[in-house]
Amino acid sequence: MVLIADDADAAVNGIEDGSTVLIGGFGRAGLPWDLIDALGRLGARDLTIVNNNAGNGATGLAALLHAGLVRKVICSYPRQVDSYVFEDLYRAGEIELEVVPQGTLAERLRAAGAGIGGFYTPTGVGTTLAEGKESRSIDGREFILEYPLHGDVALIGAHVGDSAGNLVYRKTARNFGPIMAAAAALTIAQVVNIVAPGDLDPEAVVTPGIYVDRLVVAGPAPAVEEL
Amino acid sequence: MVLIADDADAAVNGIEDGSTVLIGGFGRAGLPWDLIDALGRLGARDLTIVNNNAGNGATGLAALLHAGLVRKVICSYPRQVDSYVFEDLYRAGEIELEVVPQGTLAERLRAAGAGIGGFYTPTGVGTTLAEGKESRSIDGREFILEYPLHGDVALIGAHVGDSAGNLVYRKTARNFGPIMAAAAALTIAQVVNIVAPGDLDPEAVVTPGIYVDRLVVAGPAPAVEEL
Amino acid sequence: MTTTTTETVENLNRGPIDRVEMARLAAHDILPGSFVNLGIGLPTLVADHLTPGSGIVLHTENGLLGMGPVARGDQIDPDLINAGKIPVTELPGAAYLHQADSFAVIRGGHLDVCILGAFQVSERGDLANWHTGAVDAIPAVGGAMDLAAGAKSVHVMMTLFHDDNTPKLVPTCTYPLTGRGCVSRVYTDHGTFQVGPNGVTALETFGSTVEELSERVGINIVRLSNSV
Amino acid sequence: MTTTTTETVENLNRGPIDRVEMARLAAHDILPGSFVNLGIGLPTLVADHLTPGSGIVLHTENGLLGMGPVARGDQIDPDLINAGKIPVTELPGAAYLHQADSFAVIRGGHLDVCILGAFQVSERGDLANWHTGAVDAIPAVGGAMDLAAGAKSVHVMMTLFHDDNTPKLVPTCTYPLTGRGCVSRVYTDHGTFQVGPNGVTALETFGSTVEELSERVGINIVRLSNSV
Repeated sequence: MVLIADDADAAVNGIEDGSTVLIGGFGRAGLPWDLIDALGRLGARDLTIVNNNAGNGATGLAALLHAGLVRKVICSYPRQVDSYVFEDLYRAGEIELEVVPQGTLAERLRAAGAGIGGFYTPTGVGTTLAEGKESRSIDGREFILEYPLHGDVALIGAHVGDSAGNLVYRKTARNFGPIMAAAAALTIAQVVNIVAPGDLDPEAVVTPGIYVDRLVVAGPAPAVEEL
Repeated sequence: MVLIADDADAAVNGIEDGSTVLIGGFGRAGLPWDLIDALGRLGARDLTIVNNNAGNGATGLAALLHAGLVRKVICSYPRQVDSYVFEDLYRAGEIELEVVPQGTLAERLRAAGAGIGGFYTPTGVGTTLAEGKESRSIDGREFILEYPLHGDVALIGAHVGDSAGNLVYRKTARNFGPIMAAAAALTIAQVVNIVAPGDLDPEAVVTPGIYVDRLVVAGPAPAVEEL
Repeated sequence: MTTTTTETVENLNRGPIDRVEMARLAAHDILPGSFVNLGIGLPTLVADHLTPGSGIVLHTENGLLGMGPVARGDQIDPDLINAGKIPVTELPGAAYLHQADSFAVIRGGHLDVCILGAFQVSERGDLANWHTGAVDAIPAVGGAMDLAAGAKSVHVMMTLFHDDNTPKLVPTCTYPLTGRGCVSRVYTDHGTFQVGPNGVTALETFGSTVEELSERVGINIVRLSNSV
Repeated sequence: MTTTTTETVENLNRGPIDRVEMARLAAHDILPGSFVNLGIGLPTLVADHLTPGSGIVLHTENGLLGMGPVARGDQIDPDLINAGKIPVTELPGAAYLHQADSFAVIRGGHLDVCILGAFQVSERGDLANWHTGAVDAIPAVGGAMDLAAGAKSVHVMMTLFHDDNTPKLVPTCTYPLTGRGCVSRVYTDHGTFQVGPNGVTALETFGSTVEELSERVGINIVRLSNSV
């Protein structure tokens, strides 16, 4: 059964210290900014955050980092023009970083949702990111073994949801939402609006309701920060 | 570039003896009957066929088997009420059979399309279908190693295609089409009609055109055979 | 593990129950809001006994979440079938999935309950339901092994005895396994049982005492005790 | 392997080419109907030189096949961006993909060409473009390793020399690798090269002879021969 939360604070209620939190979005597209801010207000600590990046500017994910709530970031691309909050913490040794190639990050999330115990990928073979990883030659090509990446919680931004939890996305805001929703024990989605079951085309549903636990209608998106 | 073929015979032109042919469909839903019949007329021999089943009645896939064109069937469920063509060949030792759990079959096809060298699955652990397969304990659970299943050709049945090769399906006819399209070197789809690029909603495209090489508008579906 | 005050119920003033009653019992134990897969054969009957409004969502592994009742008349659509290839309907809130996504639902542990038929279930919960092991039998597994390995709870619906009166609940499966230690509950005509690491516990019997069933089946079936 | 009658072209009556000319050359070599991914930075310029009607489809790894030009004015939509987080447009025939599906396109070998920037490329085609190896640098890889491992052809666009005049085409990469032996062609301001198991072959030079470039780069660059 899907919980329709009154607001983002109610939606993130109960997220515990020490959780691994999968956070969707690539840039601003699909970023669940309302849920991220609520997570900051909730104040759960010692979090492991999985996102493609490590926060920008001073708001959103960067604010969680700045508030000292995050122990570790697992991402593909922490270095951006305005990722100074992460960079300062990282250089000060106050935050852990696991850099994962973007496709491997996606596939590890997908494996977690799909019950795959591990998989062999050609990505990263011969690089420092393969160091310490098991490798194997299959059909004459070298692969490295990667493991699933499970979340205790996923916070994702979708476009429209129905009250059964089915979701559709909008353009490139789809990005990590569908695979994070399936990879987490508790999936919380912010949407622009919620419709009745039957109002979404069952052929076009991207995330079926089985992967969604809580829905909330997000407030208006914040303005783009000056860079 | 997608080839729009005049008819099914033109669409299957060039499929060679010895090919591994992935054939979509679950029951009649999504079965590319027009392409299967054309493959029979083409007469390519020594084929390995991948399908969920091993043919029903005397037509379609069963007719390929009856004509002696098929060396091996890889499927999950060859035993059906009217699968007498396969059963007779199998009992006579005239056809090879590899039985694969349906989800493992799907995941092996998905791995082939996604460039995964192998994956660990919990399905089949402790059964005769795991015999001879490598196993491994991961986080206290036992898994077996499965490898990708590539096709030389995929024959699939979709609903509507655009001339860029994007496909949408209809209801449970979706089944194996999307993963087979990605797993084959040459993908041929039969559709009900072909529209212009832009006529399909890019949010609702299930198989992007990058996976499709040839399209043909299928004739009217054959009547259901008496069982 | 959990404390319970329930005792085994022995219904002795009646005979074994029929398949409809078995289906009703199996349906009754499914929690509201559950995601459920019903196997081919006997288990499909369970769908008729789910409470409307319970929010239970049916999955069929050929690619649909939100499956509705069997299609009749004009509803029949050759593109909308269940895993048994029977025409079915879709309910509001349904979603279609391709085969890799549909089995990701199963293998990923997202189904709350799967109800399967069986040839044999062992007292430890091993399941045999795909192959009789006969030399000339054509092996055919379909999605059974995925469901056995993937669903959070695997329940079995079967008659307790084969036509030749040999029991289907056994110390060790002699038929080829579908999955090891996966079954937790078994609905039969003679009773409902828990199976697993602690062996077989009768939850309810129909027409026999627990001791009579123990003897006839040939394995030690215990009663629920007041505090486990 | 294949027989060719082409010879290396030395354009000596001019200086090195600029980034626009490099982009034009890289675009010219992409076959009609190809599926192409253009990396962040210099390679994005290639999009401006693709022939309309060539049927070339651009992929951006954040989840779009059929990407159109950069968005201007009213076209700007925060939900429609490329891998460099720049607002872009979609073309008719586009399709959106989630991240696992988008990288399946890459890793599965479905992209015909990927054009990337680089810090260094070795004569055997090793690529270094994600990390300078500096001790205090924040490592950030994005989709570069997936593209290096997955695309059928990996082409590089870069200036031939760093600002300090050290060459980027090197015997062995000293920066951390993105991928081993993955690059087949390199477009630079001083020339276009094939790299791989047979070392470096100049296809065309701008402002220098092959021998002059060999000496300045410090590796043996050979000419195309009439029959390879």
